[in-house]
Amino acid sequence: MGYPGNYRYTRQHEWIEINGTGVGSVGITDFAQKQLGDVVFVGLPKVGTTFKGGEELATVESTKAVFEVFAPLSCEVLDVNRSLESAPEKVNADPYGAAWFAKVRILDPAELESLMDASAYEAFCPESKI
Amino acid sequence: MRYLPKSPIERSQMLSAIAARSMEDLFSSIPERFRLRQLLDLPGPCAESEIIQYFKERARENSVGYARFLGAGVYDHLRSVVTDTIIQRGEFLTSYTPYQAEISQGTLQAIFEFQTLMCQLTGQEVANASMWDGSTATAEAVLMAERITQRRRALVARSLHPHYRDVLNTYARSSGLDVVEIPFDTDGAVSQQALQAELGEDLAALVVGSPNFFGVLEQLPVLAQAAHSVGALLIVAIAEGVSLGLVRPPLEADIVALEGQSFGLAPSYGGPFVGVIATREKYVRQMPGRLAGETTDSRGRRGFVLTLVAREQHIRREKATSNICTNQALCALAAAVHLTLLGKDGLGEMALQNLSKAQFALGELLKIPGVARPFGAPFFNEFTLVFPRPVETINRELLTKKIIGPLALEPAYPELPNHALVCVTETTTREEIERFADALDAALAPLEVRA
Amino acid sequence: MKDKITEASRHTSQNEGLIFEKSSPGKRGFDLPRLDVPVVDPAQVLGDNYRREGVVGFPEVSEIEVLRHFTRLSRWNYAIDLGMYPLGSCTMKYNPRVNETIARLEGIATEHPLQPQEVSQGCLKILHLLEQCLAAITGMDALTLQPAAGAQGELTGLLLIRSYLASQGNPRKTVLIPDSAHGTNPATAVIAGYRIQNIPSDSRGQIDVAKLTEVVTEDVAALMITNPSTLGIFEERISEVADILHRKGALLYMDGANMNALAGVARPGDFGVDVMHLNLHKTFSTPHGGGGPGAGPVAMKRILEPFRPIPVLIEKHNGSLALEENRPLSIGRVKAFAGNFGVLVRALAYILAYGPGIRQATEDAVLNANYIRKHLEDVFDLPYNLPSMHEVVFSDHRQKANGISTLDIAKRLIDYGFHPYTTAFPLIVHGAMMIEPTESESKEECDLFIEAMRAIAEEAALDPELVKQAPHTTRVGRLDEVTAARKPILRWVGKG
Amino acid sequence: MAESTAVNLRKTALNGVHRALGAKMVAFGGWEMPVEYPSSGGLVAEHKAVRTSVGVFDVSHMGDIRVYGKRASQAALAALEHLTMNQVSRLAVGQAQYSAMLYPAGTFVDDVIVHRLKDQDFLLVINAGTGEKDFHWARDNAQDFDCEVIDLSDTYTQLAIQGPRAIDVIAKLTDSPLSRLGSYWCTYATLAGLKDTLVARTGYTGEDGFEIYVPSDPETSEDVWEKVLSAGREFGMVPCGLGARNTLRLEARLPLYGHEISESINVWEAGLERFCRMEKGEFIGRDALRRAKESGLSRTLAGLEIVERGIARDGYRILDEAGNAIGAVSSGSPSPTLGKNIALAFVPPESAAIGSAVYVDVRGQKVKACVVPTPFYKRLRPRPTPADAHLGGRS
Repeated sequence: MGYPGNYRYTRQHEWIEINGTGVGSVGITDFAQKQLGDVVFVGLPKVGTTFKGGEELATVESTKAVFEVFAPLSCEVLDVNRSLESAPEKVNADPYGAAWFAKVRILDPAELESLMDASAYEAFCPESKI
Repeated sequence: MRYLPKSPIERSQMLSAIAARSMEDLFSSIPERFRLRQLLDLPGPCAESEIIQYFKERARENSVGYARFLGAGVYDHLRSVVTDTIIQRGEFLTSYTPYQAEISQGTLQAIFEFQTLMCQLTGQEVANASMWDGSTATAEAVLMAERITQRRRALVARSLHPHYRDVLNTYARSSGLDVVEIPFDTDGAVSQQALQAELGEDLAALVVGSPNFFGVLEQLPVLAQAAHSVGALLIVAIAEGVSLGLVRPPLEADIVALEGQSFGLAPSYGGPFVGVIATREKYVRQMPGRLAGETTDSRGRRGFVLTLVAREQHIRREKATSNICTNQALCALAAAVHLTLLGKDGLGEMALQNLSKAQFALGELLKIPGVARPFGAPFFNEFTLVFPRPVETINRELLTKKIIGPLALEPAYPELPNHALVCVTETTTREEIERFADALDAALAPLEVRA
Repeated sequence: MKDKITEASRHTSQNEGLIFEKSSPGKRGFDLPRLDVPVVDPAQVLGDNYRREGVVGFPEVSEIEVLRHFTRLSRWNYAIDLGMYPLGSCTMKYNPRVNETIARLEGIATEHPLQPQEVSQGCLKILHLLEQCLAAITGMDALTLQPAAGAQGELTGLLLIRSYLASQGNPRKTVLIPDSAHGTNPATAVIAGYRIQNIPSDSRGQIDVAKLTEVVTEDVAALMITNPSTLGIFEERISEVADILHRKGALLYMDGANMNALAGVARPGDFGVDVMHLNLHKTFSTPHGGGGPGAGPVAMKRILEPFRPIPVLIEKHNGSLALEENRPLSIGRVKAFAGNFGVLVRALAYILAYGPGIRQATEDAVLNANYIRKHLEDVFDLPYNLPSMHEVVFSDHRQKANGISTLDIAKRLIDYGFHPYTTAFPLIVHGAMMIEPTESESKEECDLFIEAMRAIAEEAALDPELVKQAPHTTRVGRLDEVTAARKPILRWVGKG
Repeated sequence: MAESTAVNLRKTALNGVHRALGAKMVAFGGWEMPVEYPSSGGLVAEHKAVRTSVGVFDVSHMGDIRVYGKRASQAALAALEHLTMNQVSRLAVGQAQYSAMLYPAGTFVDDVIVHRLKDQDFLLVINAGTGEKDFHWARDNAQDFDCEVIDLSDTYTQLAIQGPRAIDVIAKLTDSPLSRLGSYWCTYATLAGLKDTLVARTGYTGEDGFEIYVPSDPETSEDVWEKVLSAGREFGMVPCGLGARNTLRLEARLPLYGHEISESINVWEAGLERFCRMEKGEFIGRDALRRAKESGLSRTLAGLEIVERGIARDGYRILDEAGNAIGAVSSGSPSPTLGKNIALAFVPPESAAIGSAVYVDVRGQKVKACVVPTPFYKRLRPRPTPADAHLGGRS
């Protein structure tokens, strides 16, 4: 699986997809899901909560590890992907699509600059460990 | 030494194999000055027979041959020899925590059956593989309620076992949890009035014992209603599990903290026992302790594994739901075997015998002039009496007649002088009850000086 | 033919169901004596609000069925009694059977923790002697036998530190924990109300003293160290570490999980440790029982003594022993009653069996670990090569090349008749293989284990799939932990 | 016996001391009195201390009536001969006797100890509960005599030092040769630093012992109490309460008002004839007693030992073989000294023969008891030599 070009990435292996209107979707990368192994549980935030960049936004559990999903940037949660609670396996199956965790409003677009684009993440990723 | 399977020759063979000149070399990494030059000053070595002798002598210095009317969280109940036969099987006794499921199916399935039995008893949806005991289970239940509600205040009934309250306070103090005590009313049950006054939206949980420390059964539906009215959880601690054979289970409770000592475990001077936390399915991920779950193996056959492990310390470390690791597995197994032997009828009958004997004892004791029953609420196998004389003084006289009298409540409840907690189980014979009544009568009669 | 075998095996212990599935109304496995008082009517005595009819779903089976059921289950377990159980940091040693006998004596098993102390002197003497023995072994001044297990020992120890520091004016905020520590350490520190700061290990797997010096401030309450570390290596600069902490008024906590490497050889009290817990179910042979019960006594220096949890064992002027509750400075109560007495009894029996000879046990344990290390270090990667104490930690680095992980090797060990070693711990070693044979293994058993490991290393190279699919000889194959966690089934609910 | 909560109870000067000692206080005869001291080890320990060594009781609740008159008239003596059943004229100065005041029916107003302090000056020590009644009775019935009857109850704090070592304790508190004071003699001595303190070799325990009468102001009372206790410490003396006093007197078969004697029990029934001198001439109750003797006894006080399980308590019914009620227990208790359950009960004379079996209705159960000789306990007393008595008389 590649690295969707229109996404931005963090060093903690989260991605955010911007859909123009200052709103974006957040998830974890294919690399992260592979490291984690079979996902058995996803803990989602409350709608309406706001996070600073780097704050814990959600958790993903496999049978052998727990992975904290950090907010890629300061944001307010508009919606969460309830379907992951009953079908956490989506995170393994379709990390960049069906397995989005939350739709968020981006509070400070400037922060986007600090995130990696696809090529930068691709370069960063392989030698990275969780 | 009989436990060590090496001959001197083998030792030297192994030493030379690792190119070590002496045992001393093995410890080269320990700085010279910290290596002990001489042997420790310890008693022994003892032969097996000497060890047995030593402990038999200690046993003789204890209470063998005394009749006992103590409960207060530790109960004498009948046990089948089968239970001990099972838990002394090496495959159960000398195995580790079942992390390697393929060679731990015995332990895992037994835990699964234990969890099921605990759910059936408590009327809850999930129960864990065990906690250390009822007191720590209660404390952990409160921490669990704190995580679920995200609130930092708990109400605890003064009628809850004093040791359980102490342990809760120890845990609460360091984790900055605010614990408020709710007094008991004239019936020995939680004071509704005081409770109403303390209810608030900041409340995480209300903790009560039932039967409580005075033996009294609390009105759980009412208490649950009160707690839930402010979005708090009701935690019910049960120190006498046999009561569940006859007493309505705490269905309204959100978390049940159970002490399982009554299920086939000897009093053993206070431990090891087995605690359990049971709760609703929706709270399972906030639950501490191990859980065995059913699944299938590579060939589709039913098998069991430890599951939802991401809650636990070895995975989540400082974010774990608890620091508990080693629990009381073998005690849980004993409880499972014991309850399976008793079965539905056996447990019911045992509970009925407790109820009947306690009622009989109460009747006999109330015939004694000067003896009164302060609390009117229903009870199971323990009840509170008040005497015209300090309980310690009476017990000192009972002791000379080989009777270990009831527990004096005054040390833990200064407001209850001369109050005693009497416990009677199916192991207490009618003869013992009558002997106790006579001895108590004898202890009180001389005080009947009327002008 | 194969079907026939499956057929034939349907009635063997290989297919033991759940006890609930054997239940049939009216059966029972236990009879009570005849009631010698008038029977009461629960409805009348309890009232309908408090009454229950009977436990729905409870099994109804006979004694022989219960005995067979659990006996069959037992045969699906591996156990020390069957062979080597080299779980690193678990110290799975022989559990002497005399300990089981004495723990069940009338007058020991039958005693009530709240009975008058005049008729409890036997119990109290046992506790007293055990305290003295453990003090001698650890080189500490005082003990509490209260904690129910190692993790509660840790909590008790940290609360002692917190109370002590508070009495000095400030409980402080941080507890330092090496990255090689057991998971219980950080989990415990949080419950004790402390913030965690991890201390990296240096390239030799030792605690990074330079880094430590940097981070120890007036904010640091203590360092929780395991020594020997979870790599099985003794912290050579331990007393230096203690000095660094003490200079800043912080204390040194030692996790005694690895005490089996030191008993009779060196005493933590001598090398600067202020407080430590012991796992009686590890070093002192009390049976692990499939996950407990254990006991986690805490040994401490005199400065912490006033803060011990209640009840505290004291000797009265008349020479008799008593459990004292009135201790104003105490951290409070950590467990109901007087600790896991039954476990404490067994531990004392173990110590009495060895006496001063306990050193021999330690020597044999270290000898076994090094013997195994010597015979495996040419086929498995040894990430840290300082001298090993009671356990040795390899990694699956070389086998990874063929896609074989530490877990695969562990599972394959089962086919060779051994319990797996500890996998994936300590965290600082990727693909860790943590092997602790203990003193209970003979040279022969060690040689067989070495053979097995070398054979598996070969298989990993020649026939990786064989290893990946292991175990092949157990009742069940690898179990689907994923589904178990995604759709938890945590109790039997019966048909439909 | 309810915890004493009533506010209107009278308190002795030592009430504070008892409370400080942690004594269990009860209401007794309108007084708040210590029934036992847990600090002493409780009732049984107190009882045993008195039997084997020594104990001290605060008996300030006892009443005191002084009857005195002119030497010439001998009126005080005459009044007491009329008022009491024993022969007062037999008392030497400094001697005391057990006696009782009776109603005309021959039943009891109260039992008393009559002390002859001077030729025509007597001290009557009476029970607490009956104090008022006794005083009025004495005063009213002494009207025709030219003597004074006054109530001294509130002027004394009365301590009873009882037990075989009582003499050793007293010896430490005084220089007077009180060891030579005979049983049932009294004298004035300097005791615990107090001049002219009345000391009597009397008691209510069946042991040797002394009763001392000191001013009832708290300071003096507490001071004496302390001195007595510290003098007794080396002998293991403990403070004792009404509980032990009751079991001690029961073992010694000493009657307690309201139990073995009362306004409905006469002298013969109570078995106190040896203290009743019909031959001395007229006294209140004498005629009725003579008639009662002629018509024969319907009941008599018997000592019982309970042979089956159970404690016979005051008021429990006495049954015959067939289960018919034939009497009642007047006092019953376990005997700490004998380790048996004993009782005094009123039964028909035909059932009172030593060795005959009766039954006690104990909480609805028919419990077998056996009639035994009384007193249940008798100390081995060194027979006092006439010389002792003589000296005692004059000292």
